[in-house]
Order: sequence, then structure tokens, then C-alpha cells
Amino acid sequence: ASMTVREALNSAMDDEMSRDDTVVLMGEEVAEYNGAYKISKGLWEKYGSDRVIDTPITEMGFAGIGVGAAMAGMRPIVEFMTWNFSLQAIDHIVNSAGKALYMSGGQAHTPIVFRGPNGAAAGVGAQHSQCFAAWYGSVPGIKVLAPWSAEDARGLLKAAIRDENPVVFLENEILYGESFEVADEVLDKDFVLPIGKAKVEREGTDVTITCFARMVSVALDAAEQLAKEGISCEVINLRSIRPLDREAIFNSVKKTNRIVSLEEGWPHFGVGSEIIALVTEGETFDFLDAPPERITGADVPMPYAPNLETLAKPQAQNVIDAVKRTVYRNK
Amino acid sequence: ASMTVREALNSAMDDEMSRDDTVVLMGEEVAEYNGAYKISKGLWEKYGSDRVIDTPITEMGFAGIGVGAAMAGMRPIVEFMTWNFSLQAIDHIVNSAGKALYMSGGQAHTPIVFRGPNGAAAGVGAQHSQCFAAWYGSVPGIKVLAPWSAEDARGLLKAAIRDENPVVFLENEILYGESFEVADEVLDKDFVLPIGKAKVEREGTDVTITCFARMVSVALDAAEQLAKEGISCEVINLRSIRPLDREAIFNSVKKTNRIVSLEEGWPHFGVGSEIIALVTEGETFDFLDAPPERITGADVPMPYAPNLETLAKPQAQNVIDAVKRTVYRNK
Amino acid sequence: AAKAAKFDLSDVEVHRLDSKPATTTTATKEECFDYYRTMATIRRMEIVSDTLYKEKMIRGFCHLYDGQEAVVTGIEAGTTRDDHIITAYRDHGHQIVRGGTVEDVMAEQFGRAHGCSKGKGGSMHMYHFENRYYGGNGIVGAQLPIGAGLAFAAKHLKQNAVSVAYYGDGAANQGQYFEALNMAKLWKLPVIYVCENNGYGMGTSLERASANTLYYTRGDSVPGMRVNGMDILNVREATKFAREYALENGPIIMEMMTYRYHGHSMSDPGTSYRTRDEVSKVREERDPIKNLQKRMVEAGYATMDELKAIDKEVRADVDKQTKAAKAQPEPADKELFTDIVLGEHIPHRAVDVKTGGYQ
Amino acid sequence: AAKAAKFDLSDVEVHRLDSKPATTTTATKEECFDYYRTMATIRRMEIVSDTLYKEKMIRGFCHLYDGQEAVVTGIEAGTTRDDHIITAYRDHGHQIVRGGTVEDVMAEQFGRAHGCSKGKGGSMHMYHFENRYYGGNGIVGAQLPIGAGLAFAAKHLKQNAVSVAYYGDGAANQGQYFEALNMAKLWKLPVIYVCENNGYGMGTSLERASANTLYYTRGDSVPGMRVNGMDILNVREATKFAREYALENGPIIMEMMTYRYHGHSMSDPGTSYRTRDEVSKVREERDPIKNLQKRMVEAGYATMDELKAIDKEVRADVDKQTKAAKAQPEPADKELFTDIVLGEHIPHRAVDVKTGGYQ
Ligand SMILES: Cc1ncc(C[n+]2csc(CCOP(=O)(O)OP(=O)(O)O)c2C)c(N)n1
Ligand SMILES: Cc1ncc(C[n+]2csc(CCOP(=O)(O)OP(=O)(O)O)c2C)c(N)n1
Ligand SMILES: [Mg+2]
Ligand SMILES: [Mg+2]
Repeated sequence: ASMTVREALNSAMDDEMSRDDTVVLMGEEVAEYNGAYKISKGLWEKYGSDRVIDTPITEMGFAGIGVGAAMAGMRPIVEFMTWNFSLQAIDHIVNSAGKALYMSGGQAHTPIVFRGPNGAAAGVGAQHSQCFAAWYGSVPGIKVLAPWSAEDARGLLKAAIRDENPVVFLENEILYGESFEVADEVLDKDFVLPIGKAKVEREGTDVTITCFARMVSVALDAAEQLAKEGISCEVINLRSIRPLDREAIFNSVKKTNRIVSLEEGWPHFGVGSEIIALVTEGETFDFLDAPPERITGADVPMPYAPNLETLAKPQAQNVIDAVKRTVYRNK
Repeated sequence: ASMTVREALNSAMDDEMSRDDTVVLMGEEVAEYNGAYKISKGLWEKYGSDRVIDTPITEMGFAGIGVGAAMAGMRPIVEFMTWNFSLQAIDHIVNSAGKALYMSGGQAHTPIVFRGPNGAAAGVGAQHSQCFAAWYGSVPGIKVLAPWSAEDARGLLKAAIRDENPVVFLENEILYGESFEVADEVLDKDFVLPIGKAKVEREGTDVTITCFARMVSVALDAAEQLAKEGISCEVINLRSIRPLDREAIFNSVKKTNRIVSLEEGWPHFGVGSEIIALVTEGETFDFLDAPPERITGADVPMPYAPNLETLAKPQAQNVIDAVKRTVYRNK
Repeated sequence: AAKAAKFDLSDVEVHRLDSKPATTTTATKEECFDYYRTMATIRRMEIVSDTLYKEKMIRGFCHLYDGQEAVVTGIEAGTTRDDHIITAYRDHGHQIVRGGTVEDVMAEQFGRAHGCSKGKGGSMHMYHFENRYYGGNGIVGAQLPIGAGLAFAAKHLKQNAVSVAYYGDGAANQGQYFEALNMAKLWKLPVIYVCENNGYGMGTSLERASANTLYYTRGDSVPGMRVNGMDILNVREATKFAREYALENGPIIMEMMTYRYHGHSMSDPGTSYRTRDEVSKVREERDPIKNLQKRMVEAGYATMDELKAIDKEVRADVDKQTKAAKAQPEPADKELFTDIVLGEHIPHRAVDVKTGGYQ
Repeated sequence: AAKAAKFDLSDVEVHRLDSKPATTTTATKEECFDYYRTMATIRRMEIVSDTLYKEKMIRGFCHLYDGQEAVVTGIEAGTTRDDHIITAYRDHGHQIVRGGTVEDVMAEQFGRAHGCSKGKGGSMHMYHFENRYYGGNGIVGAQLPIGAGLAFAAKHLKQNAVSVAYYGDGAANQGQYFEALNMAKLWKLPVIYVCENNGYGMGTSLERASANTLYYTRGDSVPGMRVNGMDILNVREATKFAREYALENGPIIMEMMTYRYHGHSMSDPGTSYRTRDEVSKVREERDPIKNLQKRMVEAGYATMDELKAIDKEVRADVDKQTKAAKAQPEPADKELFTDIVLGEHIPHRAVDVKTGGYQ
């Protein structure tokens, strides 16, 4: 079957809400308006105002309410209209939800999902384009997922809702409307993906490309073009930022001996920094035939002008260039 | 002369307030109480309630007020009682201050310093021990400084107050009471340190240790012990997290061919991740005779129990172990 | 001096105030024509923006101001250019009243080099620092403490100026607003908080988002007034009153009863949560431009034909400036790396550092 | 049933409420002894904590509750264990009234394995999840939306329970509190917000931090009352009233007029911003334990000698439990890596991954 990411997310919430009464969805415009990006379409009609709840524009407040509700027995899904607005609520995600289990010595059970679009959309400028993967990924006590395909979106969101811990779920606005072929099992009411496992989207032998969210499309595009030149790329869709699937990355690097990390967020202290550190600090260091590379968003606030915006975001050509440098380098 | 970090910070603010009327200090307990950690001691008496201002416990609000005041011609210093509370204000630091110059096409002039103790103190538990170096360091549009010694504290804070941009100034509570010898020039009213330059605190030939804030003490301690075993460490005090002094790191690595990164914050997507990525992605890759290593805070919320807390924070012995592994490895 | 006609004003509801704005005012013909031209320009500019958004000349988020023109125009008339202003993302009108041109606004929306933010900001981030307009802020509520900070500076620097901080009915629930109000009151900061109550925060009508929808009463110890925001003269008079009050006593709230004709942003048709009837009724009965027309005709300042002639001029002017904006070049590629920090340049990393380096 | 004496209560000031708590109440001898023992235990425990902090057995931040004992004790008496409670870092008393032992509290402060948070939380982070006590929160104000969330769950799960969310006069200015109040009111969440007004937020007296210091009036549309927080029976009665109100109508504020005898935390001598006289005057005239003693003696429930005997028992008990706490082992080293996530274990990285690995 074919399914958009939007449908995948919508059906994931629908499934879990019908399976478990304690699952509720709250956020700005999620109910009567069907969601700013229509991810919650139909859910308010189906589950009513007690379970699909429009909030005022008060992220700090409703994130905290979600955390309290989770502690007292609910499984809330809190939608941020975009993750940029989570900066008003970040204290609750990190300090109230993320650290509570530890500092209560194992008591504070906080099953909550924070979700919404992350990173750059198109033409929305500096305050609406930030990627939060690395920030949330650095915090022990939360899990951080970043789906790319419809399968990812559906399987990971269902897993996140069922998880007993706070989960940060980073979607991508540009992907919402994209269609993916999905296997029948993906449609199963109990289909869930394991949290913490990456997926090899394309097998290859010459170089490993790690990426997540929309950048998987860019990597696959680059890999396709490179294949025509006889370069075989292994594209790893990370899916989970915390825990990060180190094994998958290491295994691939041991095979290809080369790695390019690709992400849309800012370069410094980013996902690519961590991946490069991981593959160079351990045994994979000796497997590397070329310096690892990273392609990232430019180190600038996102500009509005289309020409600048294009320059600020990784393009397939950037990946192609990096792969070629890596592959053609003599040991 | 000898000077504590507390005196260094206090005198830096005093100098700049007497030099420039538009410098004001605001934050919780900074005035009548002389600061929760007495960093602002005497300033309220000297400059009065118009310039040294006790705020309510409303970080989001007063950080925003600081940003507005800066845009309209002031040079505010905003104290967070600790950086942990900056999570309530982070949107103003990142979105209101950090991105404003860019998205206004160069108009929004925002000279403001956010300062306070960062990272772990002793026995203060999970919600009061987070290190924010990597997070703020990832944001283009702000500068991030992390002093260690009294010289650093004085020279960098004065530079930060004079800087035309938002500066995040990460102090360390445990260092406040420590005394350092300072050269006479440090006491000069116009002593400032350049932002973006690291300092080699100890020269060495066998291995480079990069570190910042309190970890410089730990690195120097380890270096001292290692020297007795004939291992010569070069200890680099980063001082500035953004911009990061890549040249200093690269030059040292080209000389020592080995690097250990040391930080107190969480490991993933941290300062060490970035440093390792930097030295392995570029030409220094070929200079490395051993995998780069990083010693970091454990990937856990900070525990309260003393035995666990010790295990959660890097100790000199951890640095010694890492250095030895690095040095004794055959190429 | 020019002869100035007298105009009756509608009643202002007040909260924790002993006095009120006057119930009548005078305005000269010149003033009225000036107001009229400004409002007509904003209206036309927004309609052209709508069209060009649909033609994909404008991208991303775009929030139009038509319906609310009397608010910024009246407030500008009641303040001075020494006063500081700040608003959220629905910011085109503010740019115009603060001395920006239609070309500046349109070029910014097209992402052109000479837009009011060099094309880097876009629709939501217009600034005019020279004339003390601090944007154009995309994070709901963030402008409210910043606005108090502008007042902090005005007070400290003894500018005899106030700060005007605009926000929506949706933003009115933001916690940081209450934090800012508390500090502004404690420190007597000369700030006027202007709630542009247009009935909706995106798709949510106010009573679904606010337990108390009398926004002018929500400042705790801070006084407030509720003003007909569809009448420029009402707005102007209330503003003058508020300005005096703020300079002397500190913060004050002005709730402006207004309406937006367009959807929340260009991606919102604006028809699912309100009826077409509701919109046309406001257009019919409360339109701020029609209101001013009526006042001008009644005062004998203008005939409808004269006003229509102005409309035509405005139309031509907006078209001309839009054309000029289109003709502007894109920002140079190197602009990607400028305006990140002030002062000594710091190199910033490109997408591919091996080819792009640190710029 | 036991004979219950009648007690007069002091007046409660109300805001936006049509009715008030009763002006008298009854309490049995047993109840009074129970309250007395609880308050005496908390008092003694805090004094022992003070000593042990100075001996460095307790580290970091430590905020003592002596002076405020009547608040938690009265609220516990006016609610049930079905009700949820949450507070900030001044949390020792809350742990005791919610069924924690002195040993639990002391062991937690010593960082011992069987402390109420396994030694991982410390003084600020005590929890008793089983009895619906959700901590022990270190970030000023954060517990207030969380408290509304507890009420959200109580309502959704039809528990016929309320949530009680405690906060200080300093926390009362936090924006997220206003956000939570607004949503609680919109959604009729059964939450009682309890402002423990002890006159200071750290070193700042309330009028320097709050433009309006009548905290019970600051909920906008949410009603409130101001209660003598130094009298357990006043507190209990007001709580019963508030509980009924909240279950039926949604949020309500109870401002408790109280006082802290110690400095803000152990690092604050508490003498620079208030006089010793001020403290001793409260001890003399308003002390909650003395108040209950007086009531018990007047009702003929006890003689001062009997009460002093209880004090002695409590003292011995606190000492004994403190000793037991000291005797507890440290947490095992492997505890560093437990309780980070629930469910399937995820390995977390050690300081030195090469020797410590991922645990
Ligand atoms: C913190 C934050 N949350 C959410 C949004 C998304 N958002 C943008 S405008 C808006 C509605 C605001 O309504 P109102 O304050 O009434 O202003 P209006 O658009 O009516 O002028 C929302 C939810 C945002 N930009 N910032
Ligand atoms: C967000 C935040 N800011 C600052 C602090 C530091 N701090 C801890 S307690 C406190 C004073 C709180 O006073 P109040 O709310 O009156 O409670 P009390 O201590 O009197 O019980 C401050 C400033 C904090 N923990 N969290
Ligand atoms: Mg609105
Ligand atoms: Mg207090």
C-alpha cells in the first residue's frame, strides 16, 4: 500500500487512542482545526474534546500539564506546532520529565510523547527552522526519534506512545505530504518498530552515509547518482537519535571503511560530531581509509531569501562531493 | 597578585560599570543580597538600585527585558542564579538575542551578557548540575565563553561586556573561591582577553588535552602526575566555546599527534564530540597516531549520593588512563 | 493653524483607572488625509501580498494585516518617533507606519537584497531600527518582555519615551507576559501593552483559549482600557492618554477590539472556524477605512469621489513599488555569512566545509 | 464516636467566592494528638538536619521547613490519600505527611541506598509515588503546571480526587503559573494551588518581587482565599472547603500566611534581609506548634507536661531513625546507571568509556 507520512502519523495516533483510553492528544489547534498541519485530522471528531484537546498558546504550561498527567496515569501526546516553540517548554522536557525517574530513585513513571515538526521547512526563516536532534539527544532520561518514511513514522510513533518514558518525536514538515510504499505488516494495529535501531535503506560497499529525517531522501538521491558512476553507498537511516544505534554504524564502517554524516541542523556539537567521534574513538578508527566527513546545515541562522536558504541547507551535490573525496582518497 | 575567581568577576563588572553608564546588572538576589554566590558583592551599594537590580524569580521575563534593553541602547548583564534556570529563558537567548541581528539584516544590535554558574557544583543533584556549553555553543549569533582562572574570568568578562553581541558566560561555582596568581597587567582597567582564543596552560609534546572551566584543574593535576612518569601533556584551556579556537587545537595535535578531550558535561553531542570531529575530518587526521579520546561526565542525570556523584564526574585518574592508552599505543 | 473638526468618540471601558480618554477629539483635514492614505496603503499592500503569495513570489509564513489598519495608524498618530515599538509576526503595517516603504516590505517578502531586512528575515521579521521599530518577532509572546526592556532603556536613558508592545488575543495567555507585567509595574516602566484582539488566535476563538476574555482587565495590578480598534481617532486618543499615563505611572494595557479579514496566515483559508457571514458583517459595519471615510465626509473634509481618487493613487503607487521590489536583485551569496555577529568578523562554517570553508 | 471539642477559627479573606470556610470546627483529642505529633516530628527533623548539615553529613542545597509545619499537616488532614500532591524543593514535611518516615528523609539527605529516592535525589527531590506525592521539584514554578496535570489525570480517570500544588511567594510570579491557572480554569481541573507565603523568596521580601502581594487575588478568574497558615485547624478547614470547591468548579488558590524560621537554605544565614527580632516575634506570637498546644490545653485534651512528654518521645524517635539512616549503606556503584529509563535497559556511557563502557 502507499501512505503519506501524514497518514502514517495520524493512523498511529488513532490506533493507540482506540487501544488505550489513557492516551490523549493536546496542543495548539490539534482538535477543531485538525492540526496546523492536519496530522490529527478526524481525531477530535472521533474521540471528542476530552481526549483531543486544543490548548492556549502556552507551551510551557501545557508541556508541564502533560508531564503531570503522565505521572498520574495518563499517556499524553503533546504536540508542538513546531519544535521551535519547545524552547518555551524545554525545562519541562529536560528537567521535569527527563530527570524525574532518576532523581526519584525509579518512582516517577512519565510516559509522554512530545511531537511536532522539527528543523527547516521552506521559507520560514530564522526562528522557525531549528533542528533539535542533538540537544534533546544529549539528555539521558529521554528517547529521541526522527522518522523519515511512512513506515518509520507509523512504527516509531506507535512505539513511542507505548513506551514508558518521555519520548521526543521529531517530524519534518516537508515530509508530511510525501508518499511511501509500505508493506502490509506496517498497517497492522500492533505494528511497532524497535526504538534504538537504525535501518539500512540502501546497501552499499564503498562508503557509509548516516542521516535522518528528510536528509535520508537527499542521501538516497545522492547515492542513486553516485551509483551511476560506480560508487556504492550504504545509506543508514538512523531513526533513533537516543539511543543511537552504534552497532549499525560500526558494522557499516567496518565494511565500507568510509563515512559521511549528513544532517540539516547546525554543524557544531551536532549529530555528525557525535557520529564522527564514535567512529574515530574506538576500534573503527583503524578501519577508516579516509577522514570521516560531515555535511551539515550551514552555521548561520536560517535566511529567508530562497537563494540563501538553498545555500544554508545540504543538497545532494554536497553529499556527492563528500563521498567522492572520501572514496577517491588514497589510503 | 593573587585573586579569586569571585574577585575577578566582581572587579570586571565593577570596572565596566564605572566605565560605561549603560552597563546594568540584573538578576535574582544580585543587589541587596550581594548575589547568591556573592559575585556582585558591593555593586548595589556602589551603583544603586537603578543599575543593580533584583528581579523576581522570572527568568523568561527578565532575560527578555535584558534583550529589549540591549536593543534600545543599554548593555545589560543578566545573571542566572545558575545556568540550569536559563532553560526557562533559553528562547530569548537563542531566538530573541541570537538570531535577531541576522533576521533584521544587520540592524538588531544586542550587546548583552548572560552569566552565572554552569555545570555541576557539589551535591546539588540532577536539576542543578547541567552543563550548557555544547547547546549554546551550537548557536550562530551568540558567543560562548567558559573561564577557568581568575585571569580568564576577569579578562573574558570584561571583553564580553564590551562585545557588541549576545554573550553566554559560563562560570563554575566550585571555582569561585579558588585563588590564582595574576600578572599585574590583569589588574589594569583595560585588560581584556581576546574572545575566541584558547590558552596553552601547560606545554607538552606527547599528547594534547583540551578542556575548559573546572576541568582545566583536573587536566593540570593529571598532567602533573603524568610528568612524573615521563609523559608530557599539553593542556589547552579552551576559554571560548564559540568561536572555538580550531587553530590552537590543530597546532597542538600536529605537534603531539594525540588528543584527549575532557569535559564535565554529558558525552553525546558534546564539546568533545565536536573537537574529535574537527581533528579527524581535516588534515590533522593524518597526524593522529592514536584514536582521539574523550573523557566526559557520565551519561546520567547527576546523582546526589556522594559515591555516585564522584563516579559521574571525570577525575584526574580518568584523564591519566586515557592519556596512557593514547601514548602507549603503537601506530 | 488649520481648522480642526470635532469628532465624537466611542466609550472606552477602563479597569483600575480613575480617569479616561476624552470623549471627543479634533483632527485637521490634513491629518485625516494622512491617516486615510496610510490605511489605504496598508490595505492595498496586503491584498497584493495575498495575490503574490498565491503566485509563489512570497513563501513560508505570511500573516496579513488587513482589517486591523486603524490600530497601528492610530497608535503611530498618538505617539512619537522617539517612542519604541515592537510586535509579533503580523508586522507589515507596523513597518509602514514607522517609515518603511511598500517597496521595503514587498522586497523583504520576495527575499530581495534591499528588503527592510535585506531579504534575510521575510514576512515575519521586518525591522526599522533607526525609527525604533524592533520587529517582527516570530515566537508568540516573546516580544512582550522585550517590549518592557525597551521601556527599561527608555527610562534609564531618560528619553521621555514609551515603548509600545503589540500582541494578539492568543498571545495574551503567555506566561512571560505576566512576568513582564509584574516587573514593569514594580519598576514603573513606561510600556503600553497593546492587545490586538481580532477574535482568534489562529483557528481558536478567544473564549476557547482564555478563561477571562476581557483582556484589558488581565494585568493584575496593571490598569487597562478597552478601545474601539476599528476607529483611528478612538485609537489615537486612547494612545495619547496611555502614553501620558505610562510616562508618569508605568505600564498600562490597551485592548483594541479589531478583526482580521484574512485567515491567520496564507495557509489558513480562515473559513472553518468562522462563517463568511461573520467576516462580511464586519466589513460592512465596522471596517476601519469605511469608518474614516464616513468621518471625513461628515466633517466636510472630503467627498467619496475624492477618497476614491486617493484609493486609485494608492493602488498605482503600491503597484509601482511592488514592481520596483521585484526588480531588486537577490542578496549576494556571500550575505549568507554576514550579519551573524557585529564587530570583528568571525568565520562560520559552510554546508560542505571542504569546498565552502569557513566564511 | 469520640467527643470532639469546638474550636473558633480566624477569618478567611476571600476573592471571587460566594461562600467561605466555616468559622468554627471540631476536632477530637486523637486527631489533635496526631497533628501534634506530626508537627513536632517535622520540627525536630529539621533541627537535626540543620546540625547534620553543619557536620557535612548533608550536602548541597537543603531547605528546611520549620515554621511552616501547620501548612502540610493541615492540608493532609483536609484531603485524602487519593488526592495528589506536589511541591518545590522545601519538601521534607510533605514527605512525612504523605507517609514517609524520618529515616526515609534523613537517609535521602545522607545519600543512602534506602532514602526515599534511593539517595539519588537528595534534600530537594523526595517522592512518594505510591501515596501520590510527586516531589520535590528543584525548578521554581515548574511544579505548578505539573500540578494541573495531576488534576487533569484525576479528572480524566474519574478519581474524585484533587491535586494540591504548593508554591512559594517567590514562585507566585512565574509565568507558567498563570498559564496553568488559565488552562485549569478553562478545563475545570480540580487543582488547589497553595501559596506558602513565608514572606521571602530567598533574600527578597515579597513586596520587592510582586507588584500585587495579595497572592490569593492573583488568579485572574480563579478564586482564592487567604488563610492563617500558622494554625493547623484553620488550614484543615480551609482545605476541606477548597477541596469541595475544586471538585465541583475547578481551580482555587489558598494563600497560607506562614513563616520560615531558618534561612532560605542552609547556605543562607537568613539574617541580612530580616531582623532577629522579626523571627523571634513570630516564634513568640504565631508559632504553629505553640498554637496547637494552646488549643489542646484549652480544650482540656492535654496538659503542657503531657505535650512535653510527646516532644521527648519525638526527639528520641527522630534520633533513633536518624541513626538508622546513618547506618544504611551507600547506593551500590551500579546504581549510577539504573533508573534512567523504565522498561528495557538501555546502556549509558561511563566517564571513561574504554574502562567503564556502556552500562
Ligand atoms: C510560542 C509559539 N507558539 C506557537 C506559535 C505558532 N503561532 C503563530 S501565530 C499563532 C496564533 C497567535 O494568535 P494571536 O496572538 O491572537 O495573534 P494574531 O495572529 O491573531 O495576530 C500561533 C499559534 C508561535 N509562533 N510561537
Ligand atoms: C527557575 C528557578 N530560578 C531560581 C531558582 C533558585 N531558587 C531556589 S528557591 C528560590 C526562592 C524561592 O522562594 P519562594 O518561592 O518564596 O519559596 P520558599 O523558598 O520561600 O519556600 C530561588 C530563587 C530555582 N531553583 N529555579
Ligand atoms: Mg488574534
Ligand atoms: Mg517564600
